[in-house]
Amino acid sequence: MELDNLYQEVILDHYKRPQHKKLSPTYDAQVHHVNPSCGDEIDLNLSIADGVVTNISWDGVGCSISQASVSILSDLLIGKPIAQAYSIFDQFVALMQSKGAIAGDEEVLEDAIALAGVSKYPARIKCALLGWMAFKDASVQAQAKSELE
Amino acid sequence: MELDNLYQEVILDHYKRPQHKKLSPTYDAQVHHVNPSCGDEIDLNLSIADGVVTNISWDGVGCSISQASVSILSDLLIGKPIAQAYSIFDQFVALMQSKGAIAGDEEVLEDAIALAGVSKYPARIKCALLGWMAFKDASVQAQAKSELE
Amino acid sequence: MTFDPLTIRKDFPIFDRSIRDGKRLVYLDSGATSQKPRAVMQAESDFYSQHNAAAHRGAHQLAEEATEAIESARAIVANFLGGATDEIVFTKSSTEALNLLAYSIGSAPVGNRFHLKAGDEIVVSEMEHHANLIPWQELAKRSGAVLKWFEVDKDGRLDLSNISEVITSRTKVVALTHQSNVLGTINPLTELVERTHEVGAIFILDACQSVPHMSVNVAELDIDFLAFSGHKSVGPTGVGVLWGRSNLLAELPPFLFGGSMIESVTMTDATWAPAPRKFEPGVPNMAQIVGLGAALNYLTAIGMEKIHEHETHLTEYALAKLQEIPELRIVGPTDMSLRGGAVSFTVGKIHPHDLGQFLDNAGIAVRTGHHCAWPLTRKMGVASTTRASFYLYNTTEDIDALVSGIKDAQKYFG
Amino acid sequence: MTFDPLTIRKDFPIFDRSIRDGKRLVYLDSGATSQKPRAVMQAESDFYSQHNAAAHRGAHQLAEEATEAIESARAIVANFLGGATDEIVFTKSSTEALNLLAYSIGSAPVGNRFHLKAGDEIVVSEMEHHANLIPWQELAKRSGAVLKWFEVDKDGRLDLSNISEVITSRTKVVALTHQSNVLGTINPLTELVERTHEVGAIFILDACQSVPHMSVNVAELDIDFLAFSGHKSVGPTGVGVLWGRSNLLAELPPFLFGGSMIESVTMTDATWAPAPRKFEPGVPNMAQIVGLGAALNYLTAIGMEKIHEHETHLTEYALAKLQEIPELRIVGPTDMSLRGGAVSFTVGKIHPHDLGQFLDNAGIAVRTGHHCAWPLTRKMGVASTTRASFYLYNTTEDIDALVSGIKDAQKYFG
Ligand SMILES: Cc1ncc(COP(=O)(O)O)c(C=O)c1O
Ligand SMILES: Cc1ncc(COP(=O)(O)O)c(C=O)c1O
Repeated sequence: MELDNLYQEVILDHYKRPQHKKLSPTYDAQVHHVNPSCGDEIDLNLSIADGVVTNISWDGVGCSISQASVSILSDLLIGKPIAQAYSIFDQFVALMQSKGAIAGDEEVLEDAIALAGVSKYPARIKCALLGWMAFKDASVQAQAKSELE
Repeated sequence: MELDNLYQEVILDHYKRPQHKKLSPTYDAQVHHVNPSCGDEIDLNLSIADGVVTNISWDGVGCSISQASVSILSDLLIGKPIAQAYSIFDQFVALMQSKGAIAGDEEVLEDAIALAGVSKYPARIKCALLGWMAFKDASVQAQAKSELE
Repeated sequence: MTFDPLTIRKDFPIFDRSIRDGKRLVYLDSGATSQKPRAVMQAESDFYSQHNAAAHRGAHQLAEEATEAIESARAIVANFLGGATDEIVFTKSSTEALNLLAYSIGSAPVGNRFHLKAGDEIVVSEMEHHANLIPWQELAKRSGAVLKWFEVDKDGRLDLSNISEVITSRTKVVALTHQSNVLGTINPLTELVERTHEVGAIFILDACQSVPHMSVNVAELDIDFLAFSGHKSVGPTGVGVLWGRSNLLAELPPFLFGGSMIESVTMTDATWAPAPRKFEPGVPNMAQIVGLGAALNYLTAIGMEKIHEHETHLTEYALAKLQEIPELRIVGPTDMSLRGGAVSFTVGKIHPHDLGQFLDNAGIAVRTGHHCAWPLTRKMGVASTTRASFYLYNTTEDIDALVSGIKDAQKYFG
Repeated sequence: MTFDPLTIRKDFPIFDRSIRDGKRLVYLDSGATSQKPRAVMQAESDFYSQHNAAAHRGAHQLAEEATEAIESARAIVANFLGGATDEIVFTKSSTEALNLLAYSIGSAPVGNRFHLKAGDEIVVSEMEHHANLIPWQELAKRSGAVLKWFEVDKDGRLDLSNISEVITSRTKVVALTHQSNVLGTINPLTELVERTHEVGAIFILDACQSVPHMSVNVAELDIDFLAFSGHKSVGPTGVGVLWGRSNLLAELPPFLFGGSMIESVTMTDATWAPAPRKFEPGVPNMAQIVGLGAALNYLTAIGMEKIHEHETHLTEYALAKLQEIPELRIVGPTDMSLRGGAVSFTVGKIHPHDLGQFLDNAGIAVRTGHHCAWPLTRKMGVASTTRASFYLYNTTEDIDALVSGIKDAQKYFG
């Protein structure tokens, strides 16, 4: 079924068993993002230490795409230096906006490559990006905070 | 030429030699009416005595139809009892709004019958009615005033 | 003439196309926008290719014909609603019509019957579409008026038990939807309108979801203003209607300013033409107005009673079939009294977005989300719902397709 | 490709019809509204019959396609003007676009860069169309700001000799027309824009009469906002464009409130989506937006430079021929520098209405009256004028027909 391109096994797995879906009590930045067209919401806590993403945790309501995407993101970015996380972020966003024109680098994106099919469904791109935008926002805040300290 | 139905001899005559086009110094009511779509304007002075239209005089700028129409109106209504003037008014308005469906009663409308062709040109009906609406307005004011006295 | 949705469907060219590689289009999203019959497209292109010119401006034949075309459409709309021709104001949408009212009321000076002062009250309900909520929120903020609202009960009905505390002697405006675009609830207007008039306020009806689907007569309803959109009534996009009682339109200040709405203009001042012209500055959305006339003529020829009957039948069928599905919860009334053809629901833990996507893959178009009535979905205890909405071209087969689509989705995401 | 108006005319179905019993249509009223090529009608009906659904709402295929259709049109418009896609706001008309600016500026709170306080100044000119005059009059009245204006000299040019007294440190907004719809005058913008920015004000361009006729680039002009209408640009009725610098659109408060322009909504409050969405509540005028995209593509394929050249040629020809007619007085510039294709005139004592009617009888469509610029006609010392306005489908034969029509009218009414 064509739809299987969108709902890859990996996505449904993450959706049914989301990773890091429990807000940690400590964090360097906490953000709340909303998708106004559907009402989906996410809270995301981020910790950064010595330029490395040390923890991501989240909670929220949303469709399988948005839930799986943030679950995959958490798995993927925890432990990465922030610069590398940004580079992954950029590649993921480019993949989403590609309308299916690029395949994405599995070496870099790992499980997130499973979201490639989303790029052919314009209305769902925002779902896949919800958690990523929250992460980006949180990382900016966390870094600004650490500079102040 | 089809246009001759609109611009009857009588109309062009009244346009070139307008009757009563000089505001009388005395009057029972004075009104100023405007056609906002073209900017045409008319001032009209009206005198009524013992229920009879004793004088109509006017000044203004406008197209041949509006100028001829008020000139014809003045000729026609001066000397008429106000009730008869209203009946002529009603017949004239009906003729204008008839889209050419009725011919009008020449016994009643006299020269004003020449304006029958206007009813086929919707954009010009307001031109033909400008002076008539001014008259109606003035007559209401004049009667209100005489009741007060 | 018997009513046959399959024959009707032939008038709508979009049903000749297929969805997602060859699937039949099952269009259950008419609550968002309706499809258009050939007659409407034809009326628009006839206007452009035969009569196009700036209406109400210029004395040439095309301008005369363009004027005649939009003014006959105005008469058609007036007739359709049971109002007078001069009471019909064309806008771009009902959103604009409702904003027009809020802005114009907000600019009414002291002495004008619409003037609002701090402490005056504006009444809406929890089931309003954002278009009939936010303009009033903003007006309240600008004027110092207080926004009050009727609550919605768990069945999706307005709670009118406290009507005399909600609508009080301080109430100036009551603005309510006729039919909820989410729940399908049709609001009982008689008591509401009576109470509104009793306290000297005006009653504004958001008829977006009723005018396309049933016979609505402004005189019988005894309301003061009404708004609806062309695009939900088999008409073109880009045209809406504001109907208002003529004495009220006469007193209401204008909203948009520009050409053709004036009586006289100097560099510092302007005076206004009588309504409806006062509210229609600029070259009008002429082709859309003409298309709306054709749309309402199309609906009238079929018969609003028959359309309503058909939708009632579909809704009854849908409610029965849907409720047989395990875990499916209807959000809105499940009985048919005062109930229109918009049916919202949730299906277990399947997110509406996923369900909608799955149905789309089967050729079935539904809407998902908060349906521009966010406070309502929140109140109903859901983040979002899936909505199926019906119109004259839908059939029970469409609903069967929906039902089996939902069951397949349950397997897929289960 | 060589430019041939007769070939172009074949794209416009209306020229196949005749006027007043068999006469050829000589359409000289494009300043009021332009005719539409087949490609525009086709784009609209293709949208309705293939892709119609509520854009930006719902995840089904039709909704995706509808979204794609209007967003590509947005990119076409952005490209046409030299702006960014997110800087294009679709409205129903330029009248709405200009009113949007006046209302949104008027609602800017203290601290917002658009905030107006009593004593601030708004600058227009005597040659403004009512749509770019009355909204500012009203804003001045609401806010206590002072309305000032540039005067027009006897040749129909803006008098800029006192520019530094008109635009001062108190000026917040300068709103001017690019080309006068009555006089044909094109205003020299460089100095005006520089002075406006020097004092920290914003510059708004009413480009209704320029965008359809010549290449207009917002970046080169260095302006802040621009408005134009689709229907004057061979596009559909019911669609207009507001372009604004993205940083300004971001700060400007919204105007119409409703669905799809929000970020979050509760019963008492709402927050806004980013521009352009913030300014586009409700189901958009989708078919008209798509049609406008097709219209601008049509113009671009022909080439705006070529269109402008052609009109310049026609205007030069018309000015020469018209001035040979005894008693004919051109109202507006008679030289070709900074001069567009709208030519107003009076003919002795013949009232424009009569002249227009006479010409109409010969199949020639012109406009008569004050052309929604009443203060200007008054200033030029006339009650009304007759206006001929040219576009890509006009020829020198059209002008010859006009000239001989005027001469015949002189005999008829003489
Ligand atoms: C210079 C100018 N500004 C504004 C307008 C208003 O345009 P619209 O009627 O399309 O809103 C016009 C056209 O009538 C115009 O010529
Ligand atoms: C109840 C209700 N009110 C208002 C609107 C707004 O209509 P439009 O988007 O056509 O302006 C809608 C449709 O979305 C609606 O369903």
